[in-house]
Formats: sequence, structure tokens, C-alpha cells
Amino acid sequence: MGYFDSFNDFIHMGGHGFYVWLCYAIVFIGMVSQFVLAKLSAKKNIKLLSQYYRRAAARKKSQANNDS
Amino acid sequence: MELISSEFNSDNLIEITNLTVIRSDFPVFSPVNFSLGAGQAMQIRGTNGAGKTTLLRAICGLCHSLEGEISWNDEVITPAHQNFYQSLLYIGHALGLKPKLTIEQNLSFFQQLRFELDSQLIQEAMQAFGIAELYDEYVAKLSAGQKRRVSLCRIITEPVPLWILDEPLVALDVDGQQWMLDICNQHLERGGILLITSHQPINGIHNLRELTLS
Amino acid sequence: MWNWFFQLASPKWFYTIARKVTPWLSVLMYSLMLAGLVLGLIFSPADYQQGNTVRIMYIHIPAAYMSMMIYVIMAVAGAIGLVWRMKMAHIVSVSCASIGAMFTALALLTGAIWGKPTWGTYWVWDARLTSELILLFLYLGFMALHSAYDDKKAADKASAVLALVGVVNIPIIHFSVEWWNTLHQGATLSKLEKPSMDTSMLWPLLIMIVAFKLYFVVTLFHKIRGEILLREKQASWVKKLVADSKQ
Amino acid sequence: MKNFNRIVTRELSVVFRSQSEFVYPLAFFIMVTSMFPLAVTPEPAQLAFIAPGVIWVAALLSLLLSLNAFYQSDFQDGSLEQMLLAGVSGSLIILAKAFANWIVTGLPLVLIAPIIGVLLNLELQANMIAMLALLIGTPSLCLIGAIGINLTVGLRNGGVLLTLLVLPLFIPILIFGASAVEAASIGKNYSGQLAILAAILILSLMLAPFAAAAAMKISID
Repeated sequence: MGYFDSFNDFIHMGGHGFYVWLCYAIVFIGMVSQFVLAKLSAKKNIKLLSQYYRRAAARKKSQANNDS
Repeated sequence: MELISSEFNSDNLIEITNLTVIRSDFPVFSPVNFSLGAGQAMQIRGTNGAGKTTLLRAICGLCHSLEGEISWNDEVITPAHQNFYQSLLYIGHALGLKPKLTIEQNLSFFQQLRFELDSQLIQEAMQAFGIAELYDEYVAKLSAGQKRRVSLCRIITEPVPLWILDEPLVALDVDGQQWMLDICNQHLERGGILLITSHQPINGIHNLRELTLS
Repeated sequence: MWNWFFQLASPKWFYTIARKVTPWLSVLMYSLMLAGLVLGLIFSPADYQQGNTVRIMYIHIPAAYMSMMIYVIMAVAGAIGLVWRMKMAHIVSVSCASIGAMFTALALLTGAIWGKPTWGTYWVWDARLTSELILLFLYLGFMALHSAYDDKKAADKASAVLALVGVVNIPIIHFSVEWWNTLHQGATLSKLEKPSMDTSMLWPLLIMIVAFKLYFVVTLFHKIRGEILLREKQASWVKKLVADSKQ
Repeated sequence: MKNFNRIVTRELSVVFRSQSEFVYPLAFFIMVTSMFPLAVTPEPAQLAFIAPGVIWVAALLSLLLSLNAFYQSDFQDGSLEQMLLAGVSGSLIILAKAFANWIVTGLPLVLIAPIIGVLLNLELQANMIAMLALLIGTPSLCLIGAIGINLTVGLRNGGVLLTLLVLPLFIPILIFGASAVEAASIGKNYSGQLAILAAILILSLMLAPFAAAAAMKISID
């Protein structure tokens, strides 16, 4: 399989497996978390805004009641 | 007592069209329209937080997120509008006085930025506001009312047609208020323009128009 | 050309386009990322000097490259926002910051981990690592300044000014650090840079660089969409969109 | 140009009214540098070795310390907006204030540096070069610092933020300044470093006033 003779070899990476996999893990975690946060932000903000509009409408209503 | 000696151009005109200031997505006040020509005065009214100060600062070009137009003598004002800034005096809540300088140093600094130094005029102005004997005093030692008087001296030491005064009567005693109103009237007679805010009703300025912010 | 430019400036237009384009870009990004990983981790050979640690290069170099590119994009967008008072440009600039900071941090971390087997220590005051560290400071400054202002518009303008000052400074900082480094340590640490790279290593690297760029674009588009919604909350199209999404 | 002189004169007379303020950064400089023999070692050769870095880091920090006093009060008491309204351009105000800042804070550092150099066992040659490098380098620090302080002056706790924004931008000056002194102390050529410091000064003279003026207008708004 590719450059390596066996799966064990692949994990071991000629003694440097720890460093290589640590790097890939850090980059993976960083990029995925950033990506997920970004992806959720639109959804989160839609929820936030729907609450905001509801509150704004309620405020308007109570103001109208006060005026009359 | 004649204090305002210069006559102003009778063509001076400031026009405000649909002006409002946007703060965190909302206009601070509903759009404002008015124009003031030579000899005209206007008082801006409104409750606390209605945006009186903001409006004045916007007209001076100190606010950036504004909508609408301000023009001086038919020219739209841009940040580099020398003509407008040569004609304008704004006195706000922050008086721009350095506590560690004397009254005279403060006044002559501002005078020299736009005009030639005229110590005589500075003396007269201080006389008019009843602070002549404090000539060499450091501003740090003055009371709030005295500081206000010092800043108001600038309306005499810097003879410009357009005065924009934010709460000029605050902290002044009865005498001070009367002097102030007299000087405003003289200014208007000479063809000046006055834009003023005040909590209390102002009695004594002729033909004062009112604009209420909402 | 100008027409397109100003259309781009409309948040609504950008939102709809970004929404249509991102799925396609995402697919492309995933496949390139996968191809790059397979090539880099499995099929490319080990380096004759560094052994398998060279595989860190396939993520380290793209991350370092992105960290600099994003700063420039951030500053250019900020400048456009300042000059043409374009809302969209400020949104782009601000959305860039956290992605750029992340790439900078990743480049630093992977560089440090790479350093351990290569130089025998996690951190050396190598010119590239030092510049990257300073770049991280610049990003953090940008983000801190932006969040310190209460008024969004003022925050946008202030941080755009800072980004511009930073972008003028980056070449100077880079030059000074490089120069300082050669003065103090000699040119002994050139192991990271090989004069010629074998194609079997070049391909995965290039694919990863493109994949990282696509990742940046996709993430940026997601962030921008979130930001647009918040900032345009008074616009009728946002109100409609929010109302529609509830059903 | 007239207005430049007036603003500088005004700044200086404000500062000299209360000497204490302008002595602070200088005292800070002297005290920080005298901490190093206590913290590291009083051994003369080692002291001479760290001296360039110590002098420059201390100079950097004391200039940073002086910025707040120089800009905050003008911002709060309305002087800045009054100057702008009098038609003085923002970049001229910045240039004048940065110049005054340098006279009050930078120049004393330049003058006191040789004494610190002697305390840190720097040789005469290196000492003179330290003075020269500070003379060329500190004005850039004042100009770059002006950008940072004008960005943060309107904020509630801008002090720490200012440090975060400005220190990375100071790095090139720190590197070349300290390296010029170091080169002089080991008898190498130092003219390159001084030339680069001068180039940085010219660049910051050309660009920093505009950036700082833009920042000032944002903060006033």
C-alpha cells in the first residue's frame, strides 16, 4: 500500500508517528471546529433574530397599548 | 455695550436636508430639515437622549455615520471644506480648555489657529463675561460657571458668522445668562447665524425658531 | 466590471450567491482534501534526511501560506471598506480575522512539533517561526480591537486602519526578523527549505494548498452569511428569510 | 506650519506646567534598566552583553507609557475636536503632538542613555551609537504609538489593548536599534542598521500621521 509496507508501518512512520499524527490531529481539530462554528453561525443567528423580532413586535404592541 | 464689531455676509446660508445619524442600526432622531440664513436663530429642543448634541456634532462634521446633507452657501460640506470651518464656532459639553494653561493662553491658542492674535479683543471678551480680573489664572482653579464663561469668550475672540452652541446657559448665573443673550442678539443683528440647544425655554433672543427632535 | 463590483457590495446579493455556491465548493474541497491526504500520507515518499516527519509539511506549509494570504485579504477588504464605505468589504474583513488567526496558530503549532524531531527542540527562534508568532499578535490585536468597540461601524473602521498599518509593517517585520536571525544563528536552519522538491512531494503539497484555499473560502462564506444576517436585521429580506425558516 | 508650532508650544507648556508627568517615563526608564544587573548578574562582561537589548526594551516601554498622558486629556476635554473644527488637518495635529511627545519623552531618553550605558558597562563607542540609534529610532516609536493610542483612546480599558496593538509594530525598530549597539560593541559595522532605522523613520513620517488621523476621527465620532 503506497509508500508503506504495512498498516503498522503507516502508523509508526519510522519512529516519527507521534509527531506526524499529533500535527494532523491538531490541524484537524482546529479546522473542523472553525468550520462547524462558521456553519452554525448562520443558523444560530436566524434563531437569534426570530427572538429579536418577536421581542421588538411585543415592545411595539405594548407601546401602542400605552398610547391609546 | 457693543462687542460684535464685524458685519457678516448677508448671503450666508446653512441648509440641512433629511439629516439623521445612525447609531447601531437605528437613526437617533427622525430626519431633520431646516435652513438658516443671515440673522436667523434656531433652538433645538427635545428630551434627554433625543439627540440634540448628536445633531449639532453631525452638523459640525464630527459624526461620521450620518445620512442626509448639510450645505453651507450652496456647497455640500465635505471634511475638507475650509470655507465652512472658517465660518464655524462650536462650543459643546467638552469645552476644549486646558486646565494647566491660563485663560489667556487658552483663548489666544484658539484665536491664533484661525485669526491673528488680538490681545485687545481677548481682554474685551473677558470683560464682557465678567472674568477680566482672572486674566492670569489657570483654568484648573476656576469653577464650572467660570470655565463656561471662558469658553464663551471665544464667540467674541473668534468672529465667525455661524455659532453652534450646545447648552451655553448651563452653569451660568443670571447675569451671565443675560450677557449671553445680549451678545447673541447683537450677533444676529450683524448678520450672524445661531444654532442653540437648551433645556430651559430661552426668552430674550429675537425671532428664535424652535425645532423639536423626536 | 464595476457593475459586478457594486453588486458584490450588496449583502443580499452576496448572501444568495454564497448560499448557492458553497455546496459545490464544499464538494470540491472535500475531494481535494481527501486526495491531498491520501497522496501526502500514503503515497509520497519519506525524505532522505527528515524521514516521515516531512509529511507534516503538507499541512504546515499550506497553513502558513494561508495565514499570510488571509491577512492581506483582510487588509485589502478593510481598505475597500474605508475608501468606498462598502458594508460588504468590512464584513469580509472582519470575518477573515478568526480564520486567519487559526491558521497562524496551526502553522506555529505544527512548526513547533516538526521542530522537535528535526532540531531536537520544540521552539527555536527561527525567522519563519518568529515572523509567524508576530503575525499571530497582529491578528489578536485586530480581533481585540474590533471587539473592544461598542459601535460596529466604528469597530469596522478602526480595525481596518489597524489591518492596513499591519500590512505595511509585515514586510518590514519579516525582513527585520530574517536579518536578525541570520545575524544570530547563521544559515544553519535551512532544512525546511529544499532547493528542489521531488514531484511526488510537490503534487500533494499543491493539492493541499488549493484545498486549504477552498476551505478558507467555504468557511468565510459561512461566517459572512451569519454576519450579514446580524447586521442587516432591519432589512425586509432578512425578516422574510427568518420568518420563512421557522416553518 | 504656523499651526504646527502653536500646537507644539501649547503641548510643551501644558507638560512643563506639571513636571512630574514628563519625569515619569524617564524615571521608569532608569529604574527598569537598573533592575537588570540585580535580576541577571552584576558581572561587567555579561552586563555589556545584554545592555543593548535592555536599553531598547526599556525605551520602548517608557515611550508606550507616555502615550496615554499625551493623548487622553486632549481627547476627553474636547481640545482635539476644537482643533479639527478650526480647520487644522488631523495629520498636522498628530505630527505636532508626536513631535511634542518626542521632545518630552524621547529626547530625555536619548540624553540619559549614555549614563545608563555606563552603568551597564557599555564601551564609549557603543554608548555613542546607542545614543545615535535612540535619536533616530525613538521618533518612529512616537509616530507608530500615535496610531495605536488614537485607535484605543476612546475605549474604556484601552491601556492593555494599546500594548497589544503597538508592541508588534515596534519590533523592527527594536531589532535594528539593539543590533546597531551590539555591532558597535563588538567592533562591527553598524551603519546598515542606522540607515534602516532612518528609512523606517522616513516611512513612518510619511504614513503614520494619516493613519493616526483616520484613527483619531473614528475615536472622536
